[in-house]
Amino acid sequence: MRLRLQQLAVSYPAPGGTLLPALGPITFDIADDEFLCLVGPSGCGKSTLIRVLAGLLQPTAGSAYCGDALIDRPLPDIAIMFQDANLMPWRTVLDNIALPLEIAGVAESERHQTVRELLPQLNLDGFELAYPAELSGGMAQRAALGRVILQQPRIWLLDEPFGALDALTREKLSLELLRLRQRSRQTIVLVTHDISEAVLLADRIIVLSRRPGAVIADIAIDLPRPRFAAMIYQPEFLRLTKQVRESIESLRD
Amino acid sequence: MRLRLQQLAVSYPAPGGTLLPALGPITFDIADDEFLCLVGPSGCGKSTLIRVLAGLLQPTAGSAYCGDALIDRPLPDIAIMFQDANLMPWRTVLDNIALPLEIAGVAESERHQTVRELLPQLNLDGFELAYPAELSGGMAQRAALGRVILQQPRIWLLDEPFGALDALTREKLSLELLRLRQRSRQTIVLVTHDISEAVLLADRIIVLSRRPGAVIADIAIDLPRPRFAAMIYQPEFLRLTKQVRESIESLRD
Amino acid sequence: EERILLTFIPNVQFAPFYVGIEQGHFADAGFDVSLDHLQEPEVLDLVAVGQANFGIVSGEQVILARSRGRDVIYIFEWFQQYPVALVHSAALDLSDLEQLRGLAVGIPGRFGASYSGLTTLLSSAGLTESDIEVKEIGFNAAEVVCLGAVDAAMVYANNEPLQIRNRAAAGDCGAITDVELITVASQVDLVSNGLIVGRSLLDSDPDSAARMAGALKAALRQAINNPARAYLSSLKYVDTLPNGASLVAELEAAAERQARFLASHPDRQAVAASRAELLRQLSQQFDPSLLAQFQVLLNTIELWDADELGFSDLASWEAMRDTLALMGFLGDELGDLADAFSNDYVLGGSE
Amino acid sequence: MAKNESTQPEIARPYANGVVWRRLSPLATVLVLILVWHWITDWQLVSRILIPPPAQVLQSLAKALADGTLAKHAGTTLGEMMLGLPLGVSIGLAIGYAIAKAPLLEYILSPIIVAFQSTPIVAYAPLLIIIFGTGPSSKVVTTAVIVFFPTLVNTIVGIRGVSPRLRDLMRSLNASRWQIFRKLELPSALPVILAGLKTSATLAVIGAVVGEFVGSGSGLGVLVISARSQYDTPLVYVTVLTMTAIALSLYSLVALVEWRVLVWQRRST
Amino acid sequence: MAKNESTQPEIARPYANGVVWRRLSPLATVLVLILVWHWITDWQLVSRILIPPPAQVLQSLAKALADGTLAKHAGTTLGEMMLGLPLGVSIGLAIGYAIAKAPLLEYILSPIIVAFQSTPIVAYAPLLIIIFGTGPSSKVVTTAVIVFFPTLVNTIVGIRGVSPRLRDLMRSLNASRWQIFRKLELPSALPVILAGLKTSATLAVIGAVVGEFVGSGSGLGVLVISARSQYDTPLVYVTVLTMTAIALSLYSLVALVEWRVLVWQRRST
Ligand SMILES: Nc1ncnc2c1ncn2[C@@H]1O[C@H](COP(=O)(O)OP(=O)(O)OP(=O)(O)O)[C@@H](O)[C@H]1O
Ligand SMILES: Nc1ncnc2c1ncn2[C@@H]1O[C@H](COP(=O)(O)OP(=O)(O)OP(=O)(O)O)[C@@H](O)[C@H]1O
Ligand SMILES: [Mg+2]
Ligand SMILES: [Mg+2]
Repeated sequence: MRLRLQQLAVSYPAPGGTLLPALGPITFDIADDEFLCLVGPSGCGKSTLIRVLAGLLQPTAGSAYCGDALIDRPLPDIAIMFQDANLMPWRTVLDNIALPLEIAGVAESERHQTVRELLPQLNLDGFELAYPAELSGGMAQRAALGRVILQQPRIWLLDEPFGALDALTREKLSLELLRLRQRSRQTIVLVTHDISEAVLLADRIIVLSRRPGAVIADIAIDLPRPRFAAMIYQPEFLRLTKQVRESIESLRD
Repeated sequence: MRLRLQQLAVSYPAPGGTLLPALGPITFDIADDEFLCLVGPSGCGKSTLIRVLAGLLQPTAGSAYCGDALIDRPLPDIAIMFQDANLMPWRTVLDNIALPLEIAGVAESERHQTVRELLPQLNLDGFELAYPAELSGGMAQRAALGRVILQQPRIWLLDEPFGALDALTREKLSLELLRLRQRSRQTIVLVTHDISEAVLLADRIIVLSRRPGAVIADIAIDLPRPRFAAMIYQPEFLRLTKQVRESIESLRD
Repeated sequence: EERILLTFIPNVQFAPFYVGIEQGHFADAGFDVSLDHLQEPEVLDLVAVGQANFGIVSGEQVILARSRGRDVIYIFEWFQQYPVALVHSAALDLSDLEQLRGLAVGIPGRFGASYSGLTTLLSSAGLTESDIEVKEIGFNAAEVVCLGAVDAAMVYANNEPLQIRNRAAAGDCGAITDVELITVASQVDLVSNGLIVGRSLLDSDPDSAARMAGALKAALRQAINNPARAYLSSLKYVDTLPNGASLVAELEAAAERQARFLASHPDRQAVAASRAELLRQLSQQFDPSLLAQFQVLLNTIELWDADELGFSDLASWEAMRDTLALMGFLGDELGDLADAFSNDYVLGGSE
Repeated sequence: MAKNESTQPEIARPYANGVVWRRLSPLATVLVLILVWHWITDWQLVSRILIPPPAQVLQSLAKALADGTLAKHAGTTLGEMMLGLPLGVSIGLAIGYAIAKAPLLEYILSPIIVAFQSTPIVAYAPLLIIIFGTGPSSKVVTTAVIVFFPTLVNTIVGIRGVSPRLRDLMRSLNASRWQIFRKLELPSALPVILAGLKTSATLAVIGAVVGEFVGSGSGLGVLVISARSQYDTPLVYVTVLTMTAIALSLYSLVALVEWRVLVWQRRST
Repeated sequence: MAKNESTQPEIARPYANGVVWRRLSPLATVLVLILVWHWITDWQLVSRILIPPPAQVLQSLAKALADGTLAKHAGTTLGEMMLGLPLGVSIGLAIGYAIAKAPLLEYILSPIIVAFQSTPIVAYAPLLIIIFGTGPSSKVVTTAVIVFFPTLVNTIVGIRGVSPRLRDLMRSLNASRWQIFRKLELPSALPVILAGLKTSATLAVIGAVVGEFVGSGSGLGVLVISARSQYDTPLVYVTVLTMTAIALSLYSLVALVEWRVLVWQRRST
């Protein structure tokens, strides 16, 4: 399903009764099954954009569509992974990850089974009964990733899903993501600060300007698929990386 | 002041009455004025180590010393920046950053003055009256960094201080850190997942194994100082980066 | 089922009602009576609005409530003597009420029978409230008097003095070894507790009022005449009454004896003497604490007993009205006092 | 509506616009209540003996105001509350804080604390009068006793809910105990403590009045009993409405503090 | 000590070890209290008129148990409470939840709610009896009224404190209102709501007893007045201790639920 952003803009009320323009106006489409990476300076409105697409935030101007449907509330096909892990502190890892299944009405034994099968891929086996406060930063993030994976959405909104992870785990999980996507094609919007990661994963990278974020570069990544880690040494990869880096560096003040 | 870790180990109580070995036993020294980077897989005990050094966590075995003093409670010379921003939700950005000064008894006008001078370097000007819930992920992290800077500690413990920041901001702030350190020499222990960043900043990089974290590589970074961003293209830099990456990749399972 | 609203809580002082139920006086008059206990103002209001047909309140409540638009009529005087008294240490000389001047006197609060009683006592001695030190001590007179926090206190003549006396005798009442009473009734005849009905009942079913007055009269006389039986009848209703097996057995025997004695139609004095004799006998066998409630019953009987039960006279109503006026409690609609009560219904019953 | 509210980014707006309305709405409620009351008495749904018409109560109010009765009695009760409320609340805060820090204390103290809370005053009235006399001090005690408990339990929960991460932060800053309390624990626990205060504040009136029932020469408790015993129902209503007004003022005061202090919570919802 | 506790990583330990001790400590307190009480009466520090010796109270207890008096009256009061407590608590939960969702409601309802909380029962006793009669139902009402408020205010604060981020999560999962309540709002607000319940549970006894004071034939309230009027101080003590025991049981019940439900909070401190 295509996502369309039309003259979309968000402002937040700021102290003193003024408005803080946080994003846009911004207009672009995300094609069906596209893997889009969003990069841009901290505070430029990336999370804001993700929240609008998730139907959690009403834009101040313009609108976003999923297919033909106006996104004015969370749509069932769309799943979001928040920038912070956003786990429920009173639930164990197991029950946190199983939450989407629980809400969908899946029986307890079945959802526990499903989660337990997922845990090794997340390197979380052995921690199903731990509470979020007992996890390391990266472990919490991996649990949150597990929660999205279980939703099996058509459209994934991932806000810095690998931010707290070391290079190895990051690589493992992003390749896992590609693998998942290969089995059944999905639309993915991923926010990241890691340019190589963006190039390795994306079909297309959109670079946002400083707040309020506007599109300053829209770069198609035409590397062949399937992708693998060793690609980062290929000249084409390096060229694309450089192109993205340059458009970001143009923002240097 | 030298930090010494002697056969230091930490276990956490785990569900079911068992113990979860999280770190060590680990033994090494951190020289006075050294810039040490800690890298290692997610969940290997990096944050745990930082918390022990901060005097917030009693090790289960062994001990840590700062100079000759056993670290059994927070020492005044040591400041910690947590992995999550850890801001007080009821305080504005201004008052969150000013907290260390407030606790030290600095008068309100003076501490506000000090914070306001710091805000531009953090790219947070204009947000002094915002509450943490109104900040983006990266902005919150920058506020937390500001809070440590104001403490002017002899020993800095930084747990992924730039994790949520884009490449540009990251670069700016890490160079700012180097500059600060050049004016008055300080000991810095920094946890990061970014190998280039570690090589660019550190005098020495310690690579930890999977949980429970043990030292698997201890690499001196003898690049000349002052360092600058362009160094990343120098062959010596690339060699060191590769060395660190290889020792991490040896952990691949 | 006919509700009679009583005040306070189940207590041996309501023995005539228990007797009336247990010995069929109410049933004979065609009533299946149930008892409810409420605060006095509630009893009066519920009768006034017709939620219940019968209630027991004190006469002053009738005057006060009528002065504020409640049309209730008092048809049977239950207590012939105003039950309130001033209690004080026997060591204190109060032979002349004038000597109250300057003393600290405890009352529950500036409301109710105790306050009316105090006002009457003071005015009969030519004093006013400002001549003494009034202390509002709630219903804690026994403790407060024993511990010397007041010099005297207004109490119910049938209960507290007995309790204080028993304690004093046991050496449990501070410096006080004995107490004396000055009853309000000894100074002025004030109208006391009695049966009230609403105006609408008198209009619609005057006969039932008469039957109820008659039944109560019979039950009351029975309670007066045979206190042992009355106490036994109360046991079912008042579960805090001492009910040891030997006490109950003794009272059963006494009740039988009294019934035979009554068959000879003794006069009031003879019956009173038989009560005193019974108490004397029991006192030799039982601990005072076991007998206290029986003694309360006997004390109360003294307040009930008269040649003719149930009648109140206009003078006692007028005396009460004057007291209330003195207290500044009267509302604005005070009509003819003669409308407040009626003795007509007592005549309907038989003894 | 509710959905709209939470999806709109302009979160602070409804508060800003609604302030006037919100401030007036309790008055509107009171007006509606008075109207309903008027109709009930006008149509004689309930006997006027039990519920007097508003006009009559107003008249009674005017009289009680004019002759100073109301002021005198309300003054007494207010005076008792103004000592008892802070007393009970501070003890509740102090013990609650101690219990939050040392959970064993809760177990040790619970029998005593619950006994205080669950014993009706009649039962210890004689003790109260003998120890504190018939003056205001016994009412200060009854107020403090009734007010103590809600503050206590909410303080415990509030302080226990303080983020352990922020505790670590304060410790790493070498903050003193007092600073930890003042700058972390208090602001963090405040929403919950204020909820306890709301309960305490409204119970304070009952505490003083019930204390007066035991034995007192003046106060709203005395006035209500005296009016009741004189069958002066309008005056009973005047007295009760005065109590409610006092309780409502205290409640509103706490609500105002809550509103001011919790800007951040409103802004971030 | 406190410092040690929070710096040690073995956080769960003290709880595990301390359980037995903790469970026993209220008993220890009761024992100490009885000893102190014994000494007070033994050394005649306070007149026996006011405080009877424990032995005498025990005797009175034995008698009241043997002849069934205590069981009967306690049964009545318990019955009233067991209806009034859940009734008041559920209304408090429901209205509290509604207010948390629509803050305007708090302003609209506050006069009514506070009036309920601050009006002494004597004032509305006649209405209460006219509407509910003199049977147990009027005491169910007084219990419900007194129990309602603490649950209400704590529910409001608890629900308002729910993380807006987690709300977003639940909405993005297309959770139903009921699921949001059941899986997010309730567990998140539970610590605060349970604190409200602690207050409510211990007030429930007072609510029933005070209702009995208005007019009743049986119940602990009647028993305590009856004992008072017969100057049977030991029986007064027996009755009051029974009330305290009931309140303490309810309090402990809530505390137990709290303890079970808040494992996560203990583990992460
Ligand atoms: N709830 C809010 N209320 C007010 N302002 C907000 C709110 N959320 C975000 N903002 C502001 O909007 C701007 C964009 O925030 P956003 O979180 O979208 O940035 P971002 O691109 O995700 O940044 P980062 O990379 O640091 O996470 C920031 O200036 C932030 O202060
Ligand atoms: N409070 C706690 N209670 C129990 N276990 C804990 C606690 N904190 C951390 N752990 C466990 O200790 C191990 C190390 O955690 P730590 O946070 O030190 O990892 P880390 O190296 O910082 O990882 P990351 O890079 O993901 O932040 C993890 O397995 C974690 O589950
Ligand atoms: Mg973001
Ligand atoms: Mg960590």
